[in-house]
Formats: sequence, C-alpha cells, structure tokens
Amino acid sequence: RGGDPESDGAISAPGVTEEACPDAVNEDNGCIYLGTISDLTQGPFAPLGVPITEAQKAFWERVNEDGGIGGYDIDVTEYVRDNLYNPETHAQVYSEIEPDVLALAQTLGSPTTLAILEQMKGADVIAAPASWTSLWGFEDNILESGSSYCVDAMNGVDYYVEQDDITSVMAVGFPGDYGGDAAAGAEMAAEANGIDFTSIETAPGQEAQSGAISAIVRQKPDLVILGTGPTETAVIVGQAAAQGYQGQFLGSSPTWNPALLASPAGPALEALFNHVGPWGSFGTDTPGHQAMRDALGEVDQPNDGYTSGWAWSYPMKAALEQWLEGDYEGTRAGLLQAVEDLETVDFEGMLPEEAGDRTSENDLFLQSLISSVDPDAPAGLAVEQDFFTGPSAEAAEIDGACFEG
Amino acid sequence: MTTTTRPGTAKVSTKVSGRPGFYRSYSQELALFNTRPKQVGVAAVVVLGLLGPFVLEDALLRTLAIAFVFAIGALGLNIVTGLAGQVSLGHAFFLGIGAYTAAAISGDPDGRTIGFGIEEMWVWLPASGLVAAAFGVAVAPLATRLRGLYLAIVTLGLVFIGEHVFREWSHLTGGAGVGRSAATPQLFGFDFSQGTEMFSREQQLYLLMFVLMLVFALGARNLARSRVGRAFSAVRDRDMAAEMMSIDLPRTKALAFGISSFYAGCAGGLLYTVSGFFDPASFNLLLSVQFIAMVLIGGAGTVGGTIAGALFVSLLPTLTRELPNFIPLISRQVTETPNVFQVEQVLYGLLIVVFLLFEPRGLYGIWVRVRTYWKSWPFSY
Amino acid sequence: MSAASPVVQLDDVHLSFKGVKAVNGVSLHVEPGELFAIIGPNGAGKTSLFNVISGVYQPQEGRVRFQGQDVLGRKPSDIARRGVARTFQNIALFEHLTVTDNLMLGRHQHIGYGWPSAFAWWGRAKREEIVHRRFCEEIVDFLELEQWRGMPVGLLPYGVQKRVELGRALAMEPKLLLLDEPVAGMNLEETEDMARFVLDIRDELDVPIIMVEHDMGLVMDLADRILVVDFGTPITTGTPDEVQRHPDVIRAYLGQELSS
Amino acid sequence: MLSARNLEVVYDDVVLALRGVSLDVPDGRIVALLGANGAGKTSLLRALTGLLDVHEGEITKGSVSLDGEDLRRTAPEAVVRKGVRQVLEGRRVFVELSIEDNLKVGAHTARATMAENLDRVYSLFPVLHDRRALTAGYLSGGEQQMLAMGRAMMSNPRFLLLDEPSLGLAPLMVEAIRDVIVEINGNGTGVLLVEQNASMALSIAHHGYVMETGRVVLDKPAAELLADDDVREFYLGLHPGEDGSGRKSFRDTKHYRRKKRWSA
Amino acid sequence: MSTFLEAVIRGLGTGSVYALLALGFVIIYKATSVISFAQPALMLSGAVVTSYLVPAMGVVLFTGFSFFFSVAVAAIITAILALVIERLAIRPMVGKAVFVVAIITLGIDIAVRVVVNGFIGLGARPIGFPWGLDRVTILGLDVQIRHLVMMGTVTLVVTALYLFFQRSRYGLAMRAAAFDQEAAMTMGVSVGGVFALSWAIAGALAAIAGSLLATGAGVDRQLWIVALVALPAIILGGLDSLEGAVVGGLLIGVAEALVGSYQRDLAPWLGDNVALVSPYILMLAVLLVRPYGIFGTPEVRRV
Ligand SMILES: Nc1ncnc2c1ncn2[C@@H]1O[C@H](COP(=O)(O)OP(=O)(O)OP(=O)(O)O)[C@@H](O)[C@H]1O
Ligand SMILES: Nc1ncnc2c1ncn2[C@@H]1O[C@H](COP(=O)(O)OP(=O)(O)OP(=O)(O)O)[C@@H](O)[C@H]1O
Ligand SMILES: CC(C)C[C@H](N)C(=O)O
Ligand SMILES: [Mg+2]
Ligand SMILES: [Mg+2]
Repeated sequence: RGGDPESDGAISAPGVTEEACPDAVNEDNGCIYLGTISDLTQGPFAPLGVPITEAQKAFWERVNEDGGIGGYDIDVTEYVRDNLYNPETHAQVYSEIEPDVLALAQTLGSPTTLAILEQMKGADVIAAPASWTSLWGFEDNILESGSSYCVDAMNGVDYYVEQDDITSVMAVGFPGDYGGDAAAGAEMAAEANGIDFTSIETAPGQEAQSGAISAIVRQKPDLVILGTGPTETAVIVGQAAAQGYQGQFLGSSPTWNPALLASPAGPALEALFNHVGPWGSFGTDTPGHQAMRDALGEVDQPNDGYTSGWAWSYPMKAALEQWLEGDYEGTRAGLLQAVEDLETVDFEGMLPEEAGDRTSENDLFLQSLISSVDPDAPAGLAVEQDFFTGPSAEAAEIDGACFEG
Repeated sequence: MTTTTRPGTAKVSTKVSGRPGFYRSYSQELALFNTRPKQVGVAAVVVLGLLGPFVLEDALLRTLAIAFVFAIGALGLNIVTGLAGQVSLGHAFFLGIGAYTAAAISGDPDGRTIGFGIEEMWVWLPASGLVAAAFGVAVAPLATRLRGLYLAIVTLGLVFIGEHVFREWSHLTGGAGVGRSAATPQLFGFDFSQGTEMFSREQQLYLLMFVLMLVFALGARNLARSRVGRAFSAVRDRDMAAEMMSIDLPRTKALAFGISSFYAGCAGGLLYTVSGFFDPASFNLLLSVQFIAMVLIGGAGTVGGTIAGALFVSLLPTLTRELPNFIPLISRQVTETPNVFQVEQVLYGLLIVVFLLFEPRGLYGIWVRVRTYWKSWPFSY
Repeated sequence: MSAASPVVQLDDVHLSFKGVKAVNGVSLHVEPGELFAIIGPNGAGKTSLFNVISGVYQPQEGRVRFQGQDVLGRKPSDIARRGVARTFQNIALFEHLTVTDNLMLGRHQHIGYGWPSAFAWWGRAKREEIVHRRFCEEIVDFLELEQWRGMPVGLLPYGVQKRVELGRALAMEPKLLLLDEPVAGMNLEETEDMARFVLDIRDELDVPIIMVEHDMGLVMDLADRILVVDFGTPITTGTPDEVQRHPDVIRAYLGQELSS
Repeated sequence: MLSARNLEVVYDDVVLALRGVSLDVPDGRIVALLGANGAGKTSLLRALTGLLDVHEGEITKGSVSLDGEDLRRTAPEAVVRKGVRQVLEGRRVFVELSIEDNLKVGAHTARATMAENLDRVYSLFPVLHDRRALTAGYLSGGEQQMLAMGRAMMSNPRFLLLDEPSLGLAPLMVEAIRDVIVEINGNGTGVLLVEQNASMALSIAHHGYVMETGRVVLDKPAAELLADDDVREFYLGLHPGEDGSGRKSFRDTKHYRRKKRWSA
Repeated sequence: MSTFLEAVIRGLGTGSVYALLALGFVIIYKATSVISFAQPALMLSGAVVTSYLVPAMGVVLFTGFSFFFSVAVAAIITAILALVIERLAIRPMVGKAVFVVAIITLGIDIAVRVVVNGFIGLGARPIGFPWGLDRVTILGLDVQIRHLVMMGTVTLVVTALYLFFQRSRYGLAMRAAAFDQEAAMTMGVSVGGVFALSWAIAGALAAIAGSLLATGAGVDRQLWIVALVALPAIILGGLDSLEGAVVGGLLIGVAEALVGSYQRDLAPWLGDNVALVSPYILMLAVLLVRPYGIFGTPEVRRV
C-alpha cells in the first residue's frame, strides 16, 4: 500500500513514510510525522501547552479528513514530548525525535526553542512555535503567526491613548522574552505618544506580587500592561482593585484563563481588565474559529490555548502544501525552500488576510485585537476592538527582538 | 578466613591484607587498581565507553555526553559532601558561575551578551573552574560556622540569590526567559560541536566528555586516597578529633569547597556546550538536588559510585519516557488523566523512591553486596 | 627535679562553664619520660584538663606551657602540630575509614605534599605515601593490628578500636601522649595488653604520658606520679603509694574496698 | 523467664555473630554475662530486645521468648512495654536534651510513677539533680553513664538488661552502681548484667555465662564460676592456687600474647 | 506610616502561612532529623481537596462555615495521605541516613504533585473563600480579611499544638527519636509511631496553609513553590524549634512585604524582585549572628 501516484520524485526526508500513519484516516496515504515539544505536566505553562497540543491534534485530524496533503496524512501524535519548560530537556527530547520527524508542529517557549534553534538550522528543520515573542519574526526556520507581545503592547497603548486619553502607562510582567517583550513594546508606544512610562518586573507566584501591587496602587498609572501568568494576573488585578486602583489593565496573551472568573478577583477582572492578542478568543465568529470548535467538539474548559494551537498550525499546513504540491526537493531543505517561497497562508479568517501575506519585505504582522471580559463568552472573552494597527506600531522600526538582553 | 600475622614471623615489607590479595610492595598495594577484578573491571568500562559512539544512537550519545558532564559535577559534590561531609545544596550556583564564565570567555564579542571571543577550551574550561572555585572558597567560612542542615539550607540560599542575579544581569546571561549561547567546545581549532565527515556532532561530544570525565575521575580518585582526601574524611567523621590530628578545619573546608566548586564550574562550562544554549533559570534548586541525588544514589563517598549515580539519574528520564509505552491502557491524550506524560513524571519520582528504599546505600551498596556474595561463595556466610 | 625542663606545665588553671567549675586551680608538670596519672571521681575535671592542654577548652585563668612555650589560646590543630597527641574517653576514631587510613591521619602533619600533588599522585604524593605507610605498618606491627588493617574501624570490636586510637596517636610521633581511660570497657586480658603497650611506649619511644584511668590496678602499677582531683580541685599529687594512703583520696574516690 | 534458645544471629547477611547461644534469665535473679570484646554479648542483648533490625542483623535460627511467648516478631518498643528493658552499651544519652528531659523520656512507658522515680534517681545520683537543667551532652563520661543508668530506672521493668554499666566509672561509683543493681533486683527485677568488670559482676550475680566468639563456653552458678581456674586467671587476674590477694602487677605482663581460647 | 503598617500586616498575614508551613517542616525534623521535601506536595493536595470540598458542601450555613469546615476536613484527609506516604516510604527507612530519606521525600513530592495537578486541571480552582478580597478598616488601617483570617488561624493552630506538646509525652519522644532512634526504642518510644504522628501533623498543617494561600487567586499548579519559603524561615528560627518556626515565618513574611513595598524606591539598583530573595538574605544575616537560628539548639560538641 501507500503507492502514491503523484509523488514520483521520491521523498527522502526523515519523518515521511510511504506507509500509512498509525490509525490513519486515509489508509492509502503516506504519512508525515510532525513532532511536538510542549509543556505538558510540571512546567509553568502546562495549562497552555496541553490545550495547544490538543487543538493541533484536532487541526491535523481535520486536514487528514479532508484527504491529507499531497497524498500524505499528517501525524502529530506519535512524537509528542514533554519539555517541562526546561531548555535542556527540550533539547534532549528534540534530539530523540529529530530523526523521526519532518518538522515540529509545535515547540513551546522561547528559551526552550532557542536551545534547539541552532540544531534545527543545521538540519533544516522548521517549526511552528507556541510562543508570542517578537524573536521569531527574524528566524527563517520558525513559522510564526500573528503579532507578538511587543506589537500587541504597542497597539494596546495606542488604543487607550485614543479611547481614554491616558497619560501614563506601567508595564508589569516577568522579565525577558514575555513580560520584557511586552514592556519594551509599551515603552516604545509610550514614547511615541509622549506619555509617562514605568516598568515593574515581577516574578511568578501568587505571593510574589505584593511589590507590583503596591507600585500600581501608589503610582496609579492610567493603564497597566500585564505580562504575567493567569493567577498572577488575578492577584494583581484583584488586589489592586481592592486597594482602590481604578485604572485599566491590559493583559497579553498568556495572562488570561477563564477559570479566573470564578476567583475572588472575578468582579475586578470584569470591570478593569481587557486582553490584547493576535487573534480572537475561543468563541469568536470566524470560519477558522468555527472549524476549530467543530473539530474539538465538546471541551471541558474552553480556553484560548486551543485557539492559539489551532491558529499556529495554518502556516505549517501551507508550507507542507507548498512543498508537496510544488516542485521541490523531497528533503527538509526542500521544505525550507518551500517556506521561503510561500506567499500566502490562509488562516480561515482567524487572522486578517494580510497576516497570511508573506511576500512583503518585512513580514512582521502588526495587527492586534482587543477583547474584553465577558462571563458569557465560551472562554470568558469577547472581541472589543477588531484587528487594527496603532500608529506607534505602524511607525516603529522593528529589526530584532524588542526586549533587551 | 582471617590471617593473623604474629610479630617476628612476617617482615614489614610483605603484607597480607586480610583479604585474598597479596602484595609484594607498598606501591603495588597503593596502586589505583590494586586487584585483578578492579583492573579488569575498569579496563572493560573504558573500552565499552570508547565503543559507545560506534554502536549507540545519536540521541542516546547526547544523553550520555550530558551524563558524563553531570558525573564531573557530581564528583565535585561528592568531594565536599561525600568526602568532607559538608552538605551543599548550592551546587547549581557554582555550576552557573562556571557556565557563565565559560560562555563569556568564549562568547561572540559582538553579540548581545558579554563575550571575549576566546573559544579555546583549554582557556575557558580551567577558567570556569577557577572562578567557581574562588566563589567556593569565599563561601567556605559559612561551613565553619554552620553545621548539617543549616549549611544545606544556607547554600540553597545561594542558589536563590544566584538565580536572582543571573536573571537580572541580562548583559551577561541574556536575561530571564531568554538566555545565551554556551561556550564553544573547541580544542586547538577543532570544534567538537560541529559534526565532521567522519563523526557526528554527538559522537564527538560524547568522546570529548567521556575522556574529560575520566580525567576528572582520576583526579578525584587520587585526591580521595591522598593526604588531602583523608583529611576531608576526618573532618566529616569527627571534626574535633581531626583538629587534634593537626588538621586545620577552616582551611580544610575551604579547600573542599574550592575543589568541589572547581569541578562544578568545569561541569557548568561543559554542560551547555552540548545543546549550545542555556537560560538563567537552569541553575535552580532542582539542579542542586539532582546532584545530591546522584551522589546518594551512587552511594556517598566513592568515585565509581558517584559516576554510576550520575549516569542513573541522567538516564532516568530517558528510561521513564520509554517505560509508559510498555504499560498498556495509558492514554497518550494530553488532556486525559492519567496520560503517559504524567506517568513519566510519576515514574521519575517513584523510581528514585523505590530504588533508595530497596538499597539506601545506593549503587555502591549493591556492588558491595554482590562483591561480598562472590567473595564468600559458595558459603553463605 | 631533673635538669631537663618539664614537657608540659599547667599553672593554676581555672575553667568553668556557666556555673560549673570544671577545673579549679590545678597545677601540674610532667617530666620527660614520666608516666603521670590523673585520677578523681566522675566529673572531677580530668577530661577537661586534657581539653585544656590540647586547646579545645580555653581556661579563664592560668597558664599552659608545652616544651617551654606558652600554648594557651592556640588552636587545637596548632597544639597537635607541636607534638601533643591524645586518645579520647569516648572513642573518636574516623569510623568510616580503615585502620590504615586512621593511622595515616595521625601522620597528617608529617606528610608534606599539598593538593596539587594529590591530584597528580604519581611523583611526590606517591613517594611520600609509601614512606609514611611504612611507618604506620610498624605501628600496626607494634600494636598487633595486622588482621584489622583494611577494615573500617567502625566495625571493629571496642577493645581493638581503643588500640587503633592509641596507634593513631603514636603515628603523630608525639612529644606528649594523653590517654583518656585507655582500658575502660576492656576485659582483663585486653587491659594487660594495653598495659604492655603503654609501658613499651614509655620505655622504647621515651614519650612522656599523662593517663586518666579509673582502673586503679593499672594506675597504681604503672604511674610514676599521680594527681588526684575532686570537683576540679587538686587534692594531692604523689607516688602511687602516697596517694593510695591519702585519707581524702580514699574518701572521695577509692572507697574502702581497694584501699583495704 | 526471659530466654534464648539456640540463637544464631547474622549481620548484613554475612557476619555470623552468634552461633547457637542459649541463655535464661529467671525472674528476680541476676545473671552475669562475661566475655571478651566481640564475643557477641551485645548481639545477644539486641536479639532479646528486638534491636537487631536497627543494625541490619537478624535471627536466622533459634528463638527468644518471654514466659514462653515468642519475641522474635515483637517490635523493640513492644518488648519494653512487656517489661524487658535494655541499657545500651556506650551511654547513648540524648545529648541535646537536658538531663531531666532525658530522664523523662526514660519514663515514656511509666508516666504514672514518673515523679517518684525521678526522686529515686536524683537521690541516687545527686550530681544529676544538681545539673538537671544542663544539656546532657556536656556531662562527663561517667556522669553520662549515671544518667543512662538513671534513665533505665525511670520505669520498673521486669527484666533489666545492662550492657557494661560500670564502664568509665570511678571505683566508688562502681560500688554505687553495684548497690543499685542489687536494690533493683531486690525489688523483683531480673537482671542480665554484661560486664567487663568480672569481679563486680560475679560478686552479685546468681548465675553466670561466659561467651567466646559467638558461643556460650561456660554456664554455671556464679559461685562456681568464681572458683573456676580459667575464670580466675583470665577474668579476675588471679593465678591458680593463689588466694585472693595474689594479683600480679601489670608491670609484669609478658611481651608475648597470652590468649585464652576456650575449647567448646 | 499607614503604608508601612499595612505592609507589616500583609506580611504578618502571609507570614502566618509561612509559619504553618515551617511548623510542618520543623515537626518532621524534630522527630526524624529529616527535612521533608514532600511538604510542597502535601500543601498543594490540601488546597486541592479544600477546593473540591467547599462547593460539595452545598448550603452555606453561615458565612465562612463551609470554608472552615472544608479546610478542617482537608487537613484530616491530607494527614491521612501523609500517613500513607510515611508508612510506605518513610517507615522502612527508620535508622537510615537522613539525606537519603530527604531525597526519598523529594521523589514523593514529584510523584504526588503530578497526580494532584491532574485534579487541578488547566485553570486555577477557586477555593471558595467567603470574603474574597474584601477589606476592612481597623484603626485606620486598610486590611484584607484574608490576612486577618490567616493570623487568626495560625494563632489557633499554634495554641493547639502548644497544648498538645505540653500535655503529651510526644514532644519529648519526638526529640529523643530524632537524636537516637535506637536509644529511644529502648525507652519504649515507638519510633514508627512518632514518625507517623509527625507526618500526620505536618500534613494537616500543610493543608491548612495551602488552603489559606489559595484564598488569593485559587489553587494553581505553581502554588507549591511557596512552601519553599518555609525553608529560610525554619533556619532563621532554629531548625528544631516550634517557636522558631512561628517567629521565623512571621519575620520572613514581614521582611518580604516590606522589601516588596520599599525596595524599588530605596534601592532600585538591586533590580526588581529582590523581595523574592529577601528571605534568604534575612536568613543569612541572622545566621551570621546566631549560627543556630534564633531559637535553635546549638549542637553539642565535646570530646
Ligand atoms: N563543654 C562543657 N560545658 C558544660 N559543662 C562541661 C563541659 N565540659 C565539661 N563540663 C562539666 O565539667 C565537669 C568536668 O567534666 P570532665 O569531663 O572533665 O570530667 P572527668 O573528670 O573527665 O569525668 P569522668 O571520669 O566521668 O570522665 C563535669 O561536671 C561536666 O559536666
Ligand atoms: N552492626 C554490625 N554489623 C556487622 N557486624 C557486627 C555488627 N555489630 C556487631 N558485629 C560483629 O558481631 C560480633 C559480636 O559483636 P558484639 O557487639 O555482640 O560483641 P560484644 O561481645 O558485645 O563486644 P564488646 O565487649 O566489644 O561490646 C563482632 O565480631 C562484631 O564485629
Ligand atoms: C509558552 C508561552 C506561553 C510563554 C513563553 N515564554 C513565550 O515565549 O511566549
Ligand atoms: Mg573524662
Ligand atoms: Mg558489647
């Protein structure tokens, strides 16, 4: 079986077999194995890693149900590994699965992905990141989607300047690739708008937020851009509000988890918190979102990990199509070439068309979307302001990762 | 079984050690591998080790290369904790110092992090050891003041404070959540981390680390059987008596911390050359504890045991990643509980527990049992 | 006394701990080659005196001279280096080490190489190890420890451990030997062996000895002079005969039986 | 009656410490157990009180019993509750506890009589009373030995197993301890007394055993042991034929080794 | 001034939780000479159990009843879990090297935490604290009710523990068992019983602490990390001292709160997040003066 009439130019890349996938949808198709390295149990981002991984599984199942790509089914379940959000472990499991996969459907986190980036380049492996940091806009092997924390923060500041005439903004977040990235964006936008900016670094842990809270309460900025985890967000918003802070909070992608609505901070979040990110929340009305909800079926706890996992998968799908349907070498290098040639990615409306346009010189995507808390929405968020690019991001010259270091 | 030598019947130069070994000179008895089984055993291990690259898969070679580096670090911890009895939970800190020293010396001078561009390993490896050793010596006075668990927790404090500094000093470390490139394992112009025609990158790194581990192990073994090692053990067993044997406690403890940190620093410098990248969160409590586990699982005090312990602990995740595949009925579905990934982690914890319950004296204890058993074979006592 | 100055001399030493007077005005001197004994009831301060001499305790008052030099306030390691070796009332061996290693630790100060040579081993370290190992073997021979040589001392019978401890002190080539209850817990046979060793040490190696012991048979037979202390206070110093008849000694220490 | 039958004890699966030892401690009697270092006396006590486990030792043959009831599966603390109590070799006071707290731990199974026993111990060993708030670890060796003894007296056991209670004690104190043992025994406690001070032990014992390399080599009423030539020479230092006063000076011990190896 | 006092009260609140955790560590240490690294897992378990119990209790009889009742039940359940762990993995190690036991507790911690994570799910579980983030004004100070509850709980628990150890012979028995297990056995102390008791108490304390901590934003997977703050607390107070654990916990809570509020202004060059390491820095400072912590027993050294 597996004899595929179309692909005579034999494919010799690792992770591609003429044999069907285990539990294949299309018994006659060959199989492409994609690896997944995610935070699945112990790490700080497991609450995101798990739904991301689950959504990607559903995404590729749908692709297979549609007949696969170029005579191949895609398997993302064989080579799933837990990175514990530890770069060493990440690199370790990468080297375990690398010989058996064509590319990575997911590599979660920035320090972790940086730990394998050199090797990936050496072996022409491409990967879809599970990470919103601005680092990836400049790496050929990484197939990022949507905007970064940095851009989101800029757009967020611009939005509030326009809407509420804010005069001060404070960035509160973890240092580095995430909070640091958002803070850098916020700073750029604050500068562009000529408003006050302060930055407070905080650390993971519910009990570690008192410093940040007291800074917020004392300085009373009009807007706080958050770059923390969900429980830290709840602690900061809840307690700052309880202490009388009345400004606005704007959280980056990983700050939100609908479970927070049930926490003591629920009311405060409803009143003061908005969310900025590269795509609409779980319940948003686009064909892509709809397809995702259909594919996932009933989920216990809708969560935007699912949304992100789904959205991040489109470029990989486009890349595989380009590779298999175009005239490329049947190797990883061929795939990488295909990625380079890729002109559009169809996000099925989850992202605006420009997001899929990879032809322009600087392919950074600069639009963000702002959601507000809505307890009735599936994942607790509803679109407040559809995709837009603020003037700051429009004008900014971003030629590398935003955060310093 | 025992041989009593009466005065007059045996001259000093010929000694029967009470065991079946018979030595004709002190230098023979003092030799490293003074029994046939030891000689054969060590030779076999070295040969097997050198054969590794030709029979094992790259991923496993990579794991082993890292395990060898861990062994170097564990040998260091064994010196201060196993030999000198000063329990340190601060090993990760010294590892970090070494890693950053090496990375800075070898780093790209034009990169976003500090770098001096000296890629030769013979420069950055000793340097990483020495800088770490300097910190070790500086910390040692604490050991003279504090005992047992107090010292352990205080050294744990070093790890937390170190983590903080590493996180903050992003110019050196690349910053939290990001990190920086590690040192380049280059020796006389040959970069081990670049695969060549003949050898893959993993094969090269494996061989490099294996040889380095042997060198460090030999050093540790020599140290242990020397005057210095004896002084360490004396301080561990009875520090007051040791003082009355003319051993100066503060100096000895400083030396123990210094040497141990030197090993840790070198291990830190080497460890991340395998993946080529590391972030400031790496040097945490868990890493320190892993080293303690290696030393204890190996059976505190011996070089062979420590290396075995390091291999055990480093290979355990690889093993637990494989094991769940043999347990049917466990879901691979990440959203279900229990799934294989959870089982992996649980197994990791439980295997350590079960192993120590079964043999609290560690791998070395097992070895002693086996040895005693064969010695007295065919008699049971 | 003789022309030679005393090996060790304590003048009016006072030592107290939070209300407990452990040593209260003790003076003593030990001549070269002498076997000096200290006896007294439990808690009289005998071990404390040893601890004062070896620098573990710092007396509040008094003077301690060893070989004519003031050693008060010196660290124990320094005093050991000057030649004071001792055994301990509660055996203080390095229990995980073998007999040989324990003896080699006694040699610590005489072995010269440092950690760099230790790492390299071949060369200086090895050479010196062999030399000192030979010295220790002579002690093994002398104390008849052959059959235990390679065993961790923690596993040895009590009596043997006491002998190893003596050996370790001898390995230091001491100029003064302090023995704290060398035969406690030993049966008669072992006590006799120990008595023999002590006499041989004094006679053949010519090392002055201070011995604390409750076995009156041994003390009275071996000691040249005896100091009796009670509640830290010296009662009397004298020859065995004098001491044995001293009424205060009988009352405070010996009891009726032994003196009868 | 506390008894051991044909005991074989092995440490660490390899070291054979007792080879078929039988011994009885009848109620209300004092039994002395003599023997060279390493003969296995302590091992025997451990076997009786269930402490072998702690030392990686086990009974491989034979039995230990209290009034015919098998003790082999009984936990050490349960043995204590049944009234069999051991004073460990080497003092083993809780060094960081105060003296009084040490004694109170001794009364763990006999809280009701604690106050009364405390008085008794303090009157026997006034030093302990004087220092009762002091940390036990700072006591002198002999004082610690008194404390260990005192601790055992904080309950009123049926059987008391003493492992070298006179170790390190001054002559007067040895006498005091001897009197204490007699007194305890007078109150009905059976005593198994392991001693290197043979003359002291035999002077108060009813019965005596001599052990050598894991075996019992002599098993006689104390009076007969006192008359035994070998015992006189090797445990009491008296020479055959001579009377009690004929002790030989330690100065005269020979250079060659005198070793008594009992044939059994 | 009121900022300062409010920070102190906040510190005393979290400090109370640290104190509970520290007490757990100290009790296990006193009885077994082991630092149990399984405490974080027990703490997390306790919080998770509470989070399941509160809603299951259904009708709230009066404000707070269901919460406090659930915490009490969770404490018991966690104590039982601790007993099971003790029985299976710690008891067989009676008499073995303490560091080996410490590593065993670490393995247990990993295993238990993974299982408990499964029950937490992907979000944070609400703990059902009746007052949420409500605040009251006392003497002009604006105070979170959470923190008052924390202080109240620790007062209650500490009093109960104090009475227990005063009245029972177990306090002494524990210390005896920790110093010399064999000797303790010969006194009739059941070393196994002492182990079990200490683990049970420590488990219950951890459960209470975990539940109180979760009153802020619910139980998430990372909650366990807080338990580590108890380590500098016990060293600061003295490893073997119950008073020490309480004082150490409170001190560290206050220090953390004060550093968190003021360091950014007073010493910005130290970098943000110094509050996180302030427990360790405080610990170091105290140890320089008192090597055995504030209330710890110095080691007896004599020959
Ligand atoms: N470090 C210390 N702290 C407090 N008290 C001490 C210390 N060292 C000794 N003592 C006390 O000093 C007194 C003398 O003790 P020392 O050990 O010198 O007696 P000793 O004569 O050797 O008695 P023994 O014959 O019982 O060994 C004792 O009462 C003891 O409690
Ligand atoms: N824990 C142990 N492990 C191995 N061997 C042991 C252990 N304890 C004792 N032995 C061995 O068992 C034998 C008997 O020892 P035991 O302690 O019972 O002798 P003893 O008669 O009490 O001696 P002593 O008079 O020195 O106290 C000795 O050879 C000893 O080496
Ligand atoms: C895994 C993510 C949720 C966070 C991660 N630090 C990032 O790069 O975005
Ligand atoms: Mg003494
Ligand atoms: Mg014994």
